[in-house]
Amino acid sequence: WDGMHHGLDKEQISRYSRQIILHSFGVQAQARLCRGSVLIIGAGGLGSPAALYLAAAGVGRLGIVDRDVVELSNIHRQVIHKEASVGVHKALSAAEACRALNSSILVETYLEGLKPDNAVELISEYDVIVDASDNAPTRYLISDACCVARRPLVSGAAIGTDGQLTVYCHGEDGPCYRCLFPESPAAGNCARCVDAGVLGVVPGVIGTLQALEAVKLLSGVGDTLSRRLLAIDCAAGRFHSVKLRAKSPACIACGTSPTITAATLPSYDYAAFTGQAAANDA
Amino acid sequence: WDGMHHGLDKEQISRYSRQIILHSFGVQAQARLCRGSVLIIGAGGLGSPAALYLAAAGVGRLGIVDRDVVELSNIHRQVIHKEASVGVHKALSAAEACRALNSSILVETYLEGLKPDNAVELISEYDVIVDASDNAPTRYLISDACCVARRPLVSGAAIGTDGQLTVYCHGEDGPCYRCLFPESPAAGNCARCVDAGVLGVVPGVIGTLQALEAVKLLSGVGDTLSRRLLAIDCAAGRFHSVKLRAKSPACIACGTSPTITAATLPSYDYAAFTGQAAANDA
Amino acid sequence: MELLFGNQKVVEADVPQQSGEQQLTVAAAMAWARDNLLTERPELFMKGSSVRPGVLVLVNDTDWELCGELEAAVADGDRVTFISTLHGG
Amino acid sequence: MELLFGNQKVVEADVPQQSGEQQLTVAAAMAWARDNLLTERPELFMKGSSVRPGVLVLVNDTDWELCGELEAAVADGDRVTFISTLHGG
Ligand SMILES: [Zn+2]
Ligand SMILES: [Zn+2]
Repeated sequence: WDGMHHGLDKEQISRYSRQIILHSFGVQAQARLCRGSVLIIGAGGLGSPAALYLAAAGVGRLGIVDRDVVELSNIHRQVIHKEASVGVHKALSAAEACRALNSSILVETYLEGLKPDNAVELISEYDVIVDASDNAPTRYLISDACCVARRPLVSGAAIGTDGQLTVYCHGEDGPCYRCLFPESPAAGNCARCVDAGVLGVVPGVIGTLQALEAVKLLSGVGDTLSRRLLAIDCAAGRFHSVKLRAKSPACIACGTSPTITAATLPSYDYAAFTGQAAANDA
Repeated sequence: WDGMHHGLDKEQISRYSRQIILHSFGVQAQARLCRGSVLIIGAGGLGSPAALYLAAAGVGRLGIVDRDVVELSNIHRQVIHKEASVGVHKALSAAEACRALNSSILVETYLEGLKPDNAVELISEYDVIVDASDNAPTRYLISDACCVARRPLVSGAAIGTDGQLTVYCHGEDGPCYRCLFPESPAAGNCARCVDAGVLGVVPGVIGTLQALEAVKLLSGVGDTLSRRLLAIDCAAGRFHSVKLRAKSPACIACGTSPTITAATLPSYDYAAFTGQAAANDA
Repeated sequence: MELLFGNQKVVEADVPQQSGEQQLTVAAAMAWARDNLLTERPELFMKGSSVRPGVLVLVNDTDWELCGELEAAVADGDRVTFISTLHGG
Repeated sequence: MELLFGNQKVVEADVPQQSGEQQLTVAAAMAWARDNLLTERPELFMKGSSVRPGVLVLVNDTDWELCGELEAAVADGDRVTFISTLHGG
């Protein structure tokens, strides 16, 4: 029993007892969760299960970023919200659900969305970042800011019956989003759930797996998906794990001479780079 | 647009619009969900996300079976319950959350748990069965009753950082649980979450995937995991899909001359067969 | 790449060896796929002689960047996969 | 089978061919694993000469029932996996 100096109180020991008695996890890993913080960007299809499971697991401080309000057509996949929350700000609705699940954690909300001029500062305040956004400009912005702030990024995406999951900006050689995709796809190639549709449970699977990766990063237990991409075909029931390249020395965000820095990022034009305006109605 | 004769009203069309516009799903698949029913046995770690996602997806009638009350040590993985529900019956707490998500569906609760003398009748009232239980005798009972009632069974399990998922009793040649494991493991080999511990998000991943399989079975869209077992090692981030045997002609539950029938099942001694008393605190 | 291959996600194909070439490369396999498998809008798949931005090319489940990109050799039984980055959430 | 193999989940092993036998079988590989790899309580792994109830044996990700069970042939590079059925939830 490595129960010394873990800093957990009696209620925490009881609440998290099923994780604490797990040999491969234990009280020290639980204490790291309780001391840790995660920023979830997007309180939609991916952010819903990610926020619920991270709050339940006992992550000490959760930040939730969104700028939209709940609509009835969101709820088929955004299960953290309720019918009664239609019209309520998504970050507030999600935060309320997290607090109802676990009043012992701190939940902070950011109602303006992530922008180039607040991204690095906001991301620097958290240990692990979860990209639960729904559009290309925000995905590049999050990845760049994680490079600048040196924060590991759990990236998930879902559309139709397909999902993807990986960890960027982690460890010695983990790539960032730009290392993989230095050039943005043409705007016409970027399907969003609003336009193309999505089977509700698909972002549910990916968002839950994002919570898992965040737990592993914070607790130090298990192997994370750095340099591995999980691609899920939910219709076929196929799970595909692929090996990714290392970070690129030439990358303008995480390479040896980055041009995207704390000083330059706020004025980077993500809309022009991707040909799309940011939206965050995940 | 195959929108004729689907029987969905205007609010349903709006609520499920993101699934309806999805080409591979569409309005007829949504209508089959709305007309369909799923019985979820266990409102714990697996049943929590399964119930949330099936309610959100619009399954017309959900049944929730459990006989325990919510405890604080459940909530790290049983995210359908709230702190305020500690002491409340799990099936009632879960049903309330489902109704708050979707008031247009019917949610029924069964507070006595599944027993040999009510299993076949209860299971016969639903189209698809989700095994979200947590012990060997209940797992054999559910599988047997699904054989007798001829209902497809989505079976999930989780312990520690490992999870498993498959579909039993489905199609021409799909096996049942007994086809795979005709003899029950010795009681000492059967770890339960209460005893061995479980990382909370692990049943979250499996339960969400159980909802996905139930959606595929009800809607007729996609390939289900009949004759395939998905084994997940969440610590390593490994997903393993294995090919299973066909149903056995000699199986006493689903074979050509079954000895477990509607007449004999109620008096079958599951505690003696498995060497364990049933519990259902999933 | 679902749309591009007529809703079939896994396409097994015998890519003919081109005369005069020693070894089939990913580049040649891609060009062949574009000309023989694509049912619509090939510009969503390739840009010039390489793949369009936002598509990850894999040879036997490994990022082609680790195998030599366009010049990566492919042999009988090898699997070349194209994965589009997704943005939805 | 985590516990049984000293918390290592994937064990790569060179199972020696027994003299006088034509072809290594799953049965022989299992007996070898029990005698050489198990760190504790072999009775959790085997029962008699077969596997204990509740364990699924796979040869290259396929249920051994489809390959001939104990008599299934295994060759160099083949992967034999043991999966315990789980009951938790
Ligand atoms: Zn980079
Ligand atoms: Zn059977």
